[in-house]
Amino acid sequence: MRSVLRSHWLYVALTAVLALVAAIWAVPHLSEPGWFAYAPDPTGFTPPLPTLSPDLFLFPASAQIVLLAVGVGLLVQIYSTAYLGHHQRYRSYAMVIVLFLVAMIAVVGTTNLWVLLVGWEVMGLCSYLLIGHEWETGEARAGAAKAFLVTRIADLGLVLAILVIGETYGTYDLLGAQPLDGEAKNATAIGLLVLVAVVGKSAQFPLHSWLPDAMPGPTPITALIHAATMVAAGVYLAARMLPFYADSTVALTAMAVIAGITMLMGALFALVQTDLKRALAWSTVSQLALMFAAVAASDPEAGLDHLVAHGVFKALLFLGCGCLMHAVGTSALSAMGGMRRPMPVTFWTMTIGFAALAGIVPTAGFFTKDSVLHALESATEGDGALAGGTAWALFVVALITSLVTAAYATRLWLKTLLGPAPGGLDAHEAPLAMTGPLVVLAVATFAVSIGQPFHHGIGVVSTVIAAAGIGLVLLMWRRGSSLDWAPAPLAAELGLDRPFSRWVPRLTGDVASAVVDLDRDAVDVYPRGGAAAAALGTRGLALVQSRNVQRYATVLAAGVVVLVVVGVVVS
Amino acid sequence: MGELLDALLRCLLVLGAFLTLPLLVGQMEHKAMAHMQSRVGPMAAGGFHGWAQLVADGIKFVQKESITPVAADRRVFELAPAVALVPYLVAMLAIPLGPFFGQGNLIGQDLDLGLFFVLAAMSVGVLGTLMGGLGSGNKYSYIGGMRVAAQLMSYELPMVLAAASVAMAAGTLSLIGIADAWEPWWLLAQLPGLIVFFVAGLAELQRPPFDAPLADAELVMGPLTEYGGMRFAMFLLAEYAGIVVLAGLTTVLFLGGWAGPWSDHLGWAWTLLKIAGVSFLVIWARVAYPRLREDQVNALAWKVLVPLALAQVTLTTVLVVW
Amino acid sequence: MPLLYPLLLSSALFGIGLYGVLARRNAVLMLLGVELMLNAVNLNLVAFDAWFADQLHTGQVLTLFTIAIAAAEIGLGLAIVLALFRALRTVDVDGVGR
Amino acid sequence: MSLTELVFLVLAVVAAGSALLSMTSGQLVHSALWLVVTLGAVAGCFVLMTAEFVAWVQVLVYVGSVVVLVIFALMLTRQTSATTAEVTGNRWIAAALGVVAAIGLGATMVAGFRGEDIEGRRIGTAGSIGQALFTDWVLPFEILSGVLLAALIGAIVISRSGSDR
Repeated sequence: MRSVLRSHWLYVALTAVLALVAAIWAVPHLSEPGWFAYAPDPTGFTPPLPTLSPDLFLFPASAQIVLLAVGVGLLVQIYSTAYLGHHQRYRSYAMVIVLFLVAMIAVVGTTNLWVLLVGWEVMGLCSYLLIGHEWETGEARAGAAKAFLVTRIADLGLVLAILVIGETYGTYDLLGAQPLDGEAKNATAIGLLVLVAVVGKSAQFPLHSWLPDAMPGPTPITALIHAATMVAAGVYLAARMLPFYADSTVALTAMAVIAGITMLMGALFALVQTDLKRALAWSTVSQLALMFAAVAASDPEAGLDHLVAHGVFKALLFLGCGCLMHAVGTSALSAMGGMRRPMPVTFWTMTIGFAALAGIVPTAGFFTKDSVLHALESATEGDGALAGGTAWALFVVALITSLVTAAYATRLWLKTLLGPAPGGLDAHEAPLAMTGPLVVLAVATFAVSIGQPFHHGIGVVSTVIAAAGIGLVLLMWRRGSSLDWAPAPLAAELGLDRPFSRWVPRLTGDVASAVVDLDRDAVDVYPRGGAAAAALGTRGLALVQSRNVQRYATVLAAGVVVLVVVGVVVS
Repeated sequence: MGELLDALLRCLLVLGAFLTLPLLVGQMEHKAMAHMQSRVGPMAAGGFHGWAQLVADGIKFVQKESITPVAADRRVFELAPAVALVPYLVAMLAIPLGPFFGQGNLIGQDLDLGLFFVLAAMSVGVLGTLMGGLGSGNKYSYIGGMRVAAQLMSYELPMVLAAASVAMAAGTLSLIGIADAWEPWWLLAQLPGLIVFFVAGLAELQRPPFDAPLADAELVMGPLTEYGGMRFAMFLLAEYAGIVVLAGLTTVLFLGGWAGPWSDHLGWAWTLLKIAGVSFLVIWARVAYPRLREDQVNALAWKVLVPLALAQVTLTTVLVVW
Repeated sequence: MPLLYPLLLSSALFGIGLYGVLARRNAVLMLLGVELMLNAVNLNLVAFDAWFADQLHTGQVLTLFTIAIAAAEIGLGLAIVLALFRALRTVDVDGVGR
Repeated sequence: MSLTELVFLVLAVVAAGSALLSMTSGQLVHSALWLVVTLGAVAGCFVLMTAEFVAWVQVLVYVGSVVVLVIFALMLTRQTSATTAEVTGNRWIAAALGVVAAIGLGATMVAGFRGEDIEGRRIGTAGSIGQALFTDWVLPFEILSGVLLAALIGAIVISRSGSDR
């Protein structure tokens, strides 16, 4: 039994069963018509109190996400047997992954907002546990704590959003609460609260800095949680909740602004990183912002499509990164290069991944980004809730981001896979358990593009832009540039992390010491005063309780005398 | 005037008895002990069988210097002999000698509560020895004093109980009444009481074999160690007076007092004779029995005499009620 | 004889006994103070008995009871004092407290 | 002033004075002996107040037993180091309380019974006391015997538990 428990394949099998069940459940929903195509039951019973009944309901987009999650999860589990199998806490690691998948399914599949919250929180917990998996290093601990605390802010937004929805619609069921005939109520409030929730969960500006700092976690986890699924859950939630705030210009504009800032900022940061994992993390931030842009443009379907595609190729990239780290022992760009010959599988699969990231035909990345850009372009007409000007600005930013994305994808490709191999490097291909998932994901990168819509005009424009970015970088590479450019503000990531790394701790410390001082000097006055009074009283009583019989008798006699005197005087 | 004269005469008579009877007992002790021990005893003083020996002793004691030790508690020390002696004198006041040639009862003062009076006086008398033990400033005396106290506490109870038995049978506390009510068969019915009373009395007087408090071999006369001269003589006198009082009480309570032939006229002689007999028993006990150990003294009191006295009281109750 | 004589003597004895109970350090002497107070009470009882001259001799009988109880009290009290002395080697009342 | 009154006053002075000496004497044995004097004087007062039986019981029980017991206890518990004073620190409070109690009681007595006389019509003989005791007071008498038994057992238990250690 112990040997079975110790076996890595037990957990793979467990995950496979989970994936199979999820697939059997989700696949039939893929072909169902429509987005939110259901009729709310007007006679539906709405319980007065929040329930935790997991009323499951899938529609095509959420079915996709479930499949993505369990698929990537299964691959990551397989990958981990080789990558992390030696680790002494492998068992807990593998079980947390399973737990994470269950939570993810709960979030995506349920219609009960409280169950959704529970799943959401469990995902945050799993994220915390897995980032801190290597808790021997201070970096991992700090990253875990930071991720946990920052996402708690988001969770607060979610809780408040759920409460507002419940108060507004009288139910905590997503289906029952669906606004009829577009008569959304409290749209702005719900929208902004949901925005807070997803900004934290999906690492958008200004709560973005936890995601790059989560990189000390094991690389497969980064692939699973911090690229493919958990952060994507934020996008999913924003899309799922869109009907509640689709009418709110304020909420959508705020989302658009955040998305715009984040996508360009993330892309620029990714461009200057010297560490592959961190660069990929910033890339994720940027890509998520792109999806939010689609949601803000009232086309959640495009956003979710891009989510799935991005989940696949970003998981591919991270797992490939894991293979490289397995080979070189570090994720620093400077330690990599010349991987084509020693690691052919990794080389080719990652090349496909970078291509998808840059948006090159015919990868899934091209098509879904095409859909997003199309949605943004459509929004510029201003017939949605988003103002035309805002949509224009967002569109332009998205195009610039595409350029930068192509550029950094090329840069990373060149720096990691091509170029001169660093001296003394004895790289070798990863084992089958690691390369297998890479191949599967590479195939999936193409497979997802099947059936995706294609928009001619936008497609051409984006291809030109991507080619420009790629060409620019290739040109500089040809000219012998090391591609290590890093303007100081960008290298320092604009100091945006400062509030989190400096001010918040200091402020928290100050507040804490103030509270301590207050507690000690003000609040404790009462207990201490009480104690002092009690001690004083006790001392007084101790004087009376002298254990001297005669003193007692004296007091007694004096009391009798006093009583008699009083009695005489009174009578 | 006649009354006053009568009282004065009675007092004088009691004083005379008080001064002579103990001397007679002392002389009897000397001679009886001597003959029991196969020797002749005092022979020189006074000529005939040394009859004036005790008088000579008294003169000798008077001549001696009265020493008070430095460590002694002076007042207590000096008062002790008087406290020991006077109560027996007072007690003698209430002991009747019986009809005197048809002239009424020969007694210092007939009291309704004569028995109580005598017992109370005797219980005060023992304080004298106690004071001597406490006041001498001598550790032998101190230990002796403690033994006295223990002994007194132990033997007071059976003595009073035995006396109470007789009082119950007689239905009065007056000594004359008790002696009048006495009947010969009481000798049998009150025999346990008689024994208890006599033994307890011996112990109260610290006479051998109950002289553990004095114990000349170990405690050097205990409370009396530091006494000399006249004060010692007073203690000695108190001891013999105590014997007389005890013998008198035993006679009156248990032996019918003046009961005997021609008691209307010679009652007093019968009483004196019986007193002499009981006194001889006291002396005989001294010669016959070795000294009891301290624990034996207390064991005898609490384990033998008290139960015996209680049984006697019960028996008397049954007899009286029946 | 005026009734006041024994009554005043009784008051004086009671006051003196009270002082003894409260002021004497030695536990045995405290008990003596109690005895003195009881005697004051006895004196009162006897005095009132004589004054009333009642058929039941209430005062004198109660005095007998008091004396008996006083004897019991002193016996028990001294037993306690001796136990105290055996345990602490002192009979100082305020020394016991320390 | 009759002879009885005179004797009573003398006895009263003796009783009060010896009581005071007893309670203030520095030597424990003296205290006990002064108490003997007090008790004797009180017994004398009893006699003068027609309570002969009570008087002799007082002498027999108090002088013969209680005081001997007390002296015995004093001897047993004699402390080797006589460093401590014989009176406590609150002696002045105690004295004040004693005086107040005496004066208060005396004042009450004076207020209530001034001018009353004891005539001594009924002598407390053994017979009359016994008659009262065993007819009207027999139930308290029996209860008292229970109390005495309890005290006896209590004293034995306390002493034994001490000696077993």
